[in-house]
Amino acid sequence: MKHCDNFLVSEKKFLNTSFFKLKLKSKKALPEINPGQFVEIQVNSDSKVLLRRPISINDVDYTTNEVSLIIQTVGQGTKELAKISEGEELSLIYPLGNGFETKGENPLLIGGGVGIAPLLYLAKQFCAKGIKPDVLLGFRSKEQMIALDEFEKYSNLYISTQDGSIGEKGLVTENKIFLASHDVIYTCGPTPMMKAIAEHALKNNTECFASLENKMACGIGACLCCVQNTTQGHKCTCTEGPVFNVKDIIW
Amino acid sequence: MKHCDNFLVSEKKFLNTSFFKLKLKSKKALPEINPGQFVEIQVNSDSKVLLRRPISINDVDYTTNEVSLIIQTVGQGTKELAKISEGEELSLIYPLGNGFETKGENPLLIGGGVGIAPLLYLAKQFCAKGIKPDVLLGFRSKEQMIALDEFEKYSNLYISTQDGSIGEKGLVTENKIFLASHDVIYTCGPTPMMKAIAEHALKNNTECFASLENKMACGIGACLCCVQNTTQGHKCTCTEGPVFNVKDIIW
Amino acid sequence: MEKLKIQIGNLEFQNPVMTASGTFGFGLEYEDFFDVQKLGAIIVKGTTGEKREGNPAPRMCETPMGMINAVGLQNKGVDYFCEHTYHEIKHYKTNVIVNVSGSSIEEYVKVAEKINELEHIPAIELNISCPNVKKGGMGFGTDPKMAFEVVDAVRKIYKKHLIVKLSPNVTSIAEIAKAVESAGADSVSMINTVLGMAIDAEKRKPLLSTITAGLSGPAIKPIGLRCVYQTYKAVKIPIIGLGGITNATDAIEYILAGASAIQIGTQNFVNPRIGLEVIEGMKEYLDRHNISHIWDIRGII
Amino acid sequence: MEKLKIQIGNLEFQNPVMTASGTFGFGLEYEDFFDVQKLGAIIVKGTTGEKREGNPAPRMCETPMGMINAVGLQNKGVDYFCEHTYHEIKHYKTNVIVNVSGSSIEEYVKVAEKINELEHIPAIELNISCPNVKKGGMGFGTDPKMAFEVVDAVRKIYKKHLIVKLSPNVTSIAEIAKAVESAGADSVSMINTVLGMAIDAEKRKPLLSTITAGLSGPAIKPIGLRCVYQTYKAVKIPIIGLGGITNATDAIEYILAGASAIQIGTQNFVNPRIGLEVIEGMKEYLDRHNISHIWDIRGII
Repeated sequence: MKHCDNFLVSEKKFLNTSFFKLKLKSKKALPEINPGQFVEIQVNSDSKVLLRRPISINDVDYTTNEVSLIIQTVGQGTKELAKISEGEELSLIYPLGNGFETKGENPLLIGGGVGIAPLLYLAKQFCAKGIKPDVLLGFRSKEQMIALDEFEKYSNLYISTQDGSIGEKGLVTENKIFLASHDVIYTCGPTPMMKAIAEHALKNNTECFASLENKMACGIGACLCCVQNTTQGHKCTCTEGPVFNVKDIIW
Repeated sequence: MKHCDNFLVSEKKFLNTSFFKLKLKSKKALPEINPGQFVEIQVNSDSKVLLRRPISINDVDYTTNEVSLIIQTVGQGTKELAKISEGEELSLIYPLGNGFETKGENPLLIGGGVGIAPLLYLAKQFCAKGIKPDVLLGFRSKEQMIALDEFEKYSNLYISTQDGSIGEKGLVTENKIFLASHDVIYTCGPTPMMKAIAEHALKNNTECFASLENKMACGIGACLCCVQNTTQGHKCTCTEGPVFNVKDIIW
Repeated sequence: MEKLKIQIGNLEFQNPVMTASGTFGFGLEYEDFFDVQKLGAIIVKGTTGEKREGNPAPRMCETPMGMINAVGLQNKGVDYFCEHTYHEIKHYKTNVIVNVSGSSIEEYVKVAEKINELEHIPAIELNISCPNVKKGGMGFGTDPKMAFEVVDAVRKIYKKHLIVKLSPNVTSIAEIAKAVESAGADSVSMINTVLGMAIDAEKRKPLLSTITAGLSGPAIKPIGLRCVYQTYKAVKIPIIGLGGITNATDAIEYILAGASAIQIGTQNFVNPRIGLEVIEGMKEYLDRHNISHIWDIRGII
Repeated sequence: MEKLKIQIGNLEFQNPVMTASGTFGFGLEYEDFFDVQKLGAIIVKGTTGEKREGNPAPRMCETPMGMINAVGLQNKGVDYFCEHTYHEIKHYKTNVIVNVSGSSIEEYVKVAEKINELEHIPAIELNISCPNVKKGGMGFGTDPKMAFEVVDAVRKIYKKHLIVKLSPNVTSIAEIAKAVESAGADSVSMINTVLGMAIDAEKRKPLLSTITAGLSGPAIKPIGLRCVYQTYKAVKIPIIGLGGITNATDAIEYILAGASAIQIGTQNFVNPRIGLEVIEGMKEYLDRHNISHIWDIRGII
């Protein structure tokens, strides 16, 4: 069951120069939300930005009925979202998409840039099953990184930066933990990163799931704008994704 | 010389349920501004409201380089302006239009609704010339009125309300001061009010100047959108007005 | 809600609010948000003779107060619709109308014939104005002679209410409307999307795989209103107006311009409950203005 | 600024940024805001054979990210222009181009002949696409034959650079462009405003005295880009692109779509210094992308 409700902005925090975090509080009990699901968030009814923005869910707190989002300011829509104040309201359609399953005994979660957001909630779900997952996060540099206390709590955390300013220097696909053995890989991040991970996984016969991004209008499978080409034809990223088994993806 | 500059919102105050006042501070010395002139104010660059809004100047303080505006929230543009906070900036094109001259020894200034705004600065200019003018302001009711301390300081103030909740009951054209003798009448307000005043003035051979409103795009005489029909043909309200001698106006 | 009840040709509508093809799926996608049977009609996704994969990604981009889409009639084909989807939606207690698309007169006819057999589909909307397919589509809707031919052919075999959806990308939409009226259309709907284009200046690439595609949303409302106004003066058949409707006020504007009913398109993506809100808002407008029926203000501009 | 210097036909421009007719007065109105001589060209207000009062008020309303105007060619006539206004602006050290309008071929010819005599006016923009006059105007611009005739007649007597301004309110703007090219136009500018309409639902009245009128602003940028793109593939003469340009990025998009130069219209009302900002922004774009001349990216989409 999907919902369309107003949420209260209960917390807003800038994480670095381009990332900010919103905690949004529902007025009613949250439905069950899977890791990897997303919300469609309406920017502002006065704005010249027409459509909602799909944002993946970073964390869920059922006790306070809050969802957390990590948003990167990239375009007009997210720039305007960054101007919202605590106490204001935002309209959300949620929860959307299939989300990640928590398969595997020895999983590796790999995030890049703002794609790290859904992996926190996924790591937490693994922990709830008694599995502390390996998490590998990639950033361009230390300045692009955000505070990772939460990730440290729920995972064995590894970092790669392109300039080596923190963690291992290089791409995530060069990190030693990437080269170690895992039974399932979960990834969310820039397409070139996910594509490289997918190739590696396919070669090694490791199951691998990638959360894809796409320009979206409705978020609920009505408009057919956000299709991903797959071995089974065009699939809606919003309803048949955003999480795809990489063996089905035609990049 | 017209200018296009950013002003700082130094004060914002709601005057009643639909009127609010903005004090806007220039970063440089204000040019000479005539009473009855106006500014073209840009709502917000994120907004779907495209054009600037023409707002008449309520007061000018050359010592602090501030102009005051009284704005009524009527449409999308003014509704968004009402959301601005002190400390934010607004882009203004100013000063625009011809404005009022301060002719007459025994003038009467008549305002209705938000049309009272430019009359404060006009009254002050008369006072500077040693003439304390009669000012007659019309409102629908006491609730529609705003605090008038400033007007009381710079004029002999008379009030009409349609329901009689304050001042004389009835239209401004029924107020006793309207029926008294004056050598020049200045008016700004709803068209039916100004039209009735103009007819009275023409009949009594009293000089009368009305400040007209019109949908405007540029505010500087380029687009020819805001024309008023006159005995000399179409005239731009923005550059050949907003103040017209009522004998020229074809209502 | 007697004030909103209308009849177009032989077809009754509990209210004049429909959802536009391609923006509301098959209705099913919106069931979580409101009782879609409260709509005057649901116009389901464009259906063609065979399954189509549609255009490659990217298919969508935003423009100032608008969006451009290049979906290109992705659908599972008329047989799949008749055998599967139809059975999921035939119970709806409102008009379910199928948008019929094609690349040739034969394809339009074939699809219309099959839909004609479906008991619970009381009307089709013949889409002769889709800008996003290479063959046919908008071609039929931009030439009065071709428009006549395709409508004439479908009219011969389609026995129920025949709506023809027209393109604004023409010198005179009223001419096209007259042609389809004379070919036997029961009503026209307008406007389909406006042909537009968007470019990523930084990457120096088009933002859509088809380069040019269909612009919709509030940006085009002035164009839709103008088309309805021009057509209302030219034809006798009813007009269903659409293009940039975001609220009941916009819907009333279309009625004032001459529309007998309206469709909501892009706004379904922004506010999934908009259909219901427009119905309620139109009712409130009529009450407030003491108007006894929505058609009392139709075309009075 | 060699990167921005261009030549269209026999005419040199220090940069490809012009201000659109009817949005920049005679240049004089903007002198307080910047040195208007820095523009590539100033296209002054539409001029007709005789003085015109234009349409009654209301002449303007806003729409989502757009505006509709119904000015209707208010101007003092060509003789007044030649005797008075010309002398106020002839000193400008940039191209001053006169927009020539009319209701008959004879009127276009008469105005063009008189402007031809003015030493400091190196070009005219023949406006066969004004939607706001009852006779002529857009009529000439929506039929290839009529478009050919009027351009052909003007071409015979007008010896300098002849730009023809085209309407987007046609089935194929490329067809019209081909017609005016074959009639001897040196270049085309597009798009003029899109025919639109706006209604006050509460008052149940049109918002403009002419009911339908010309839509401009960011809302129509996708339409303008599409028209330029289609025309670039159809004609050899240069295209001057306009429609919804609000910044240098928009201007670059028009160049990528195939425009050789651009005009800024409605945005002059929002930001009186926009012309200068677009020039600077285009320069910055070329520097940042290491492009040695603006035309290196023309039409590469």
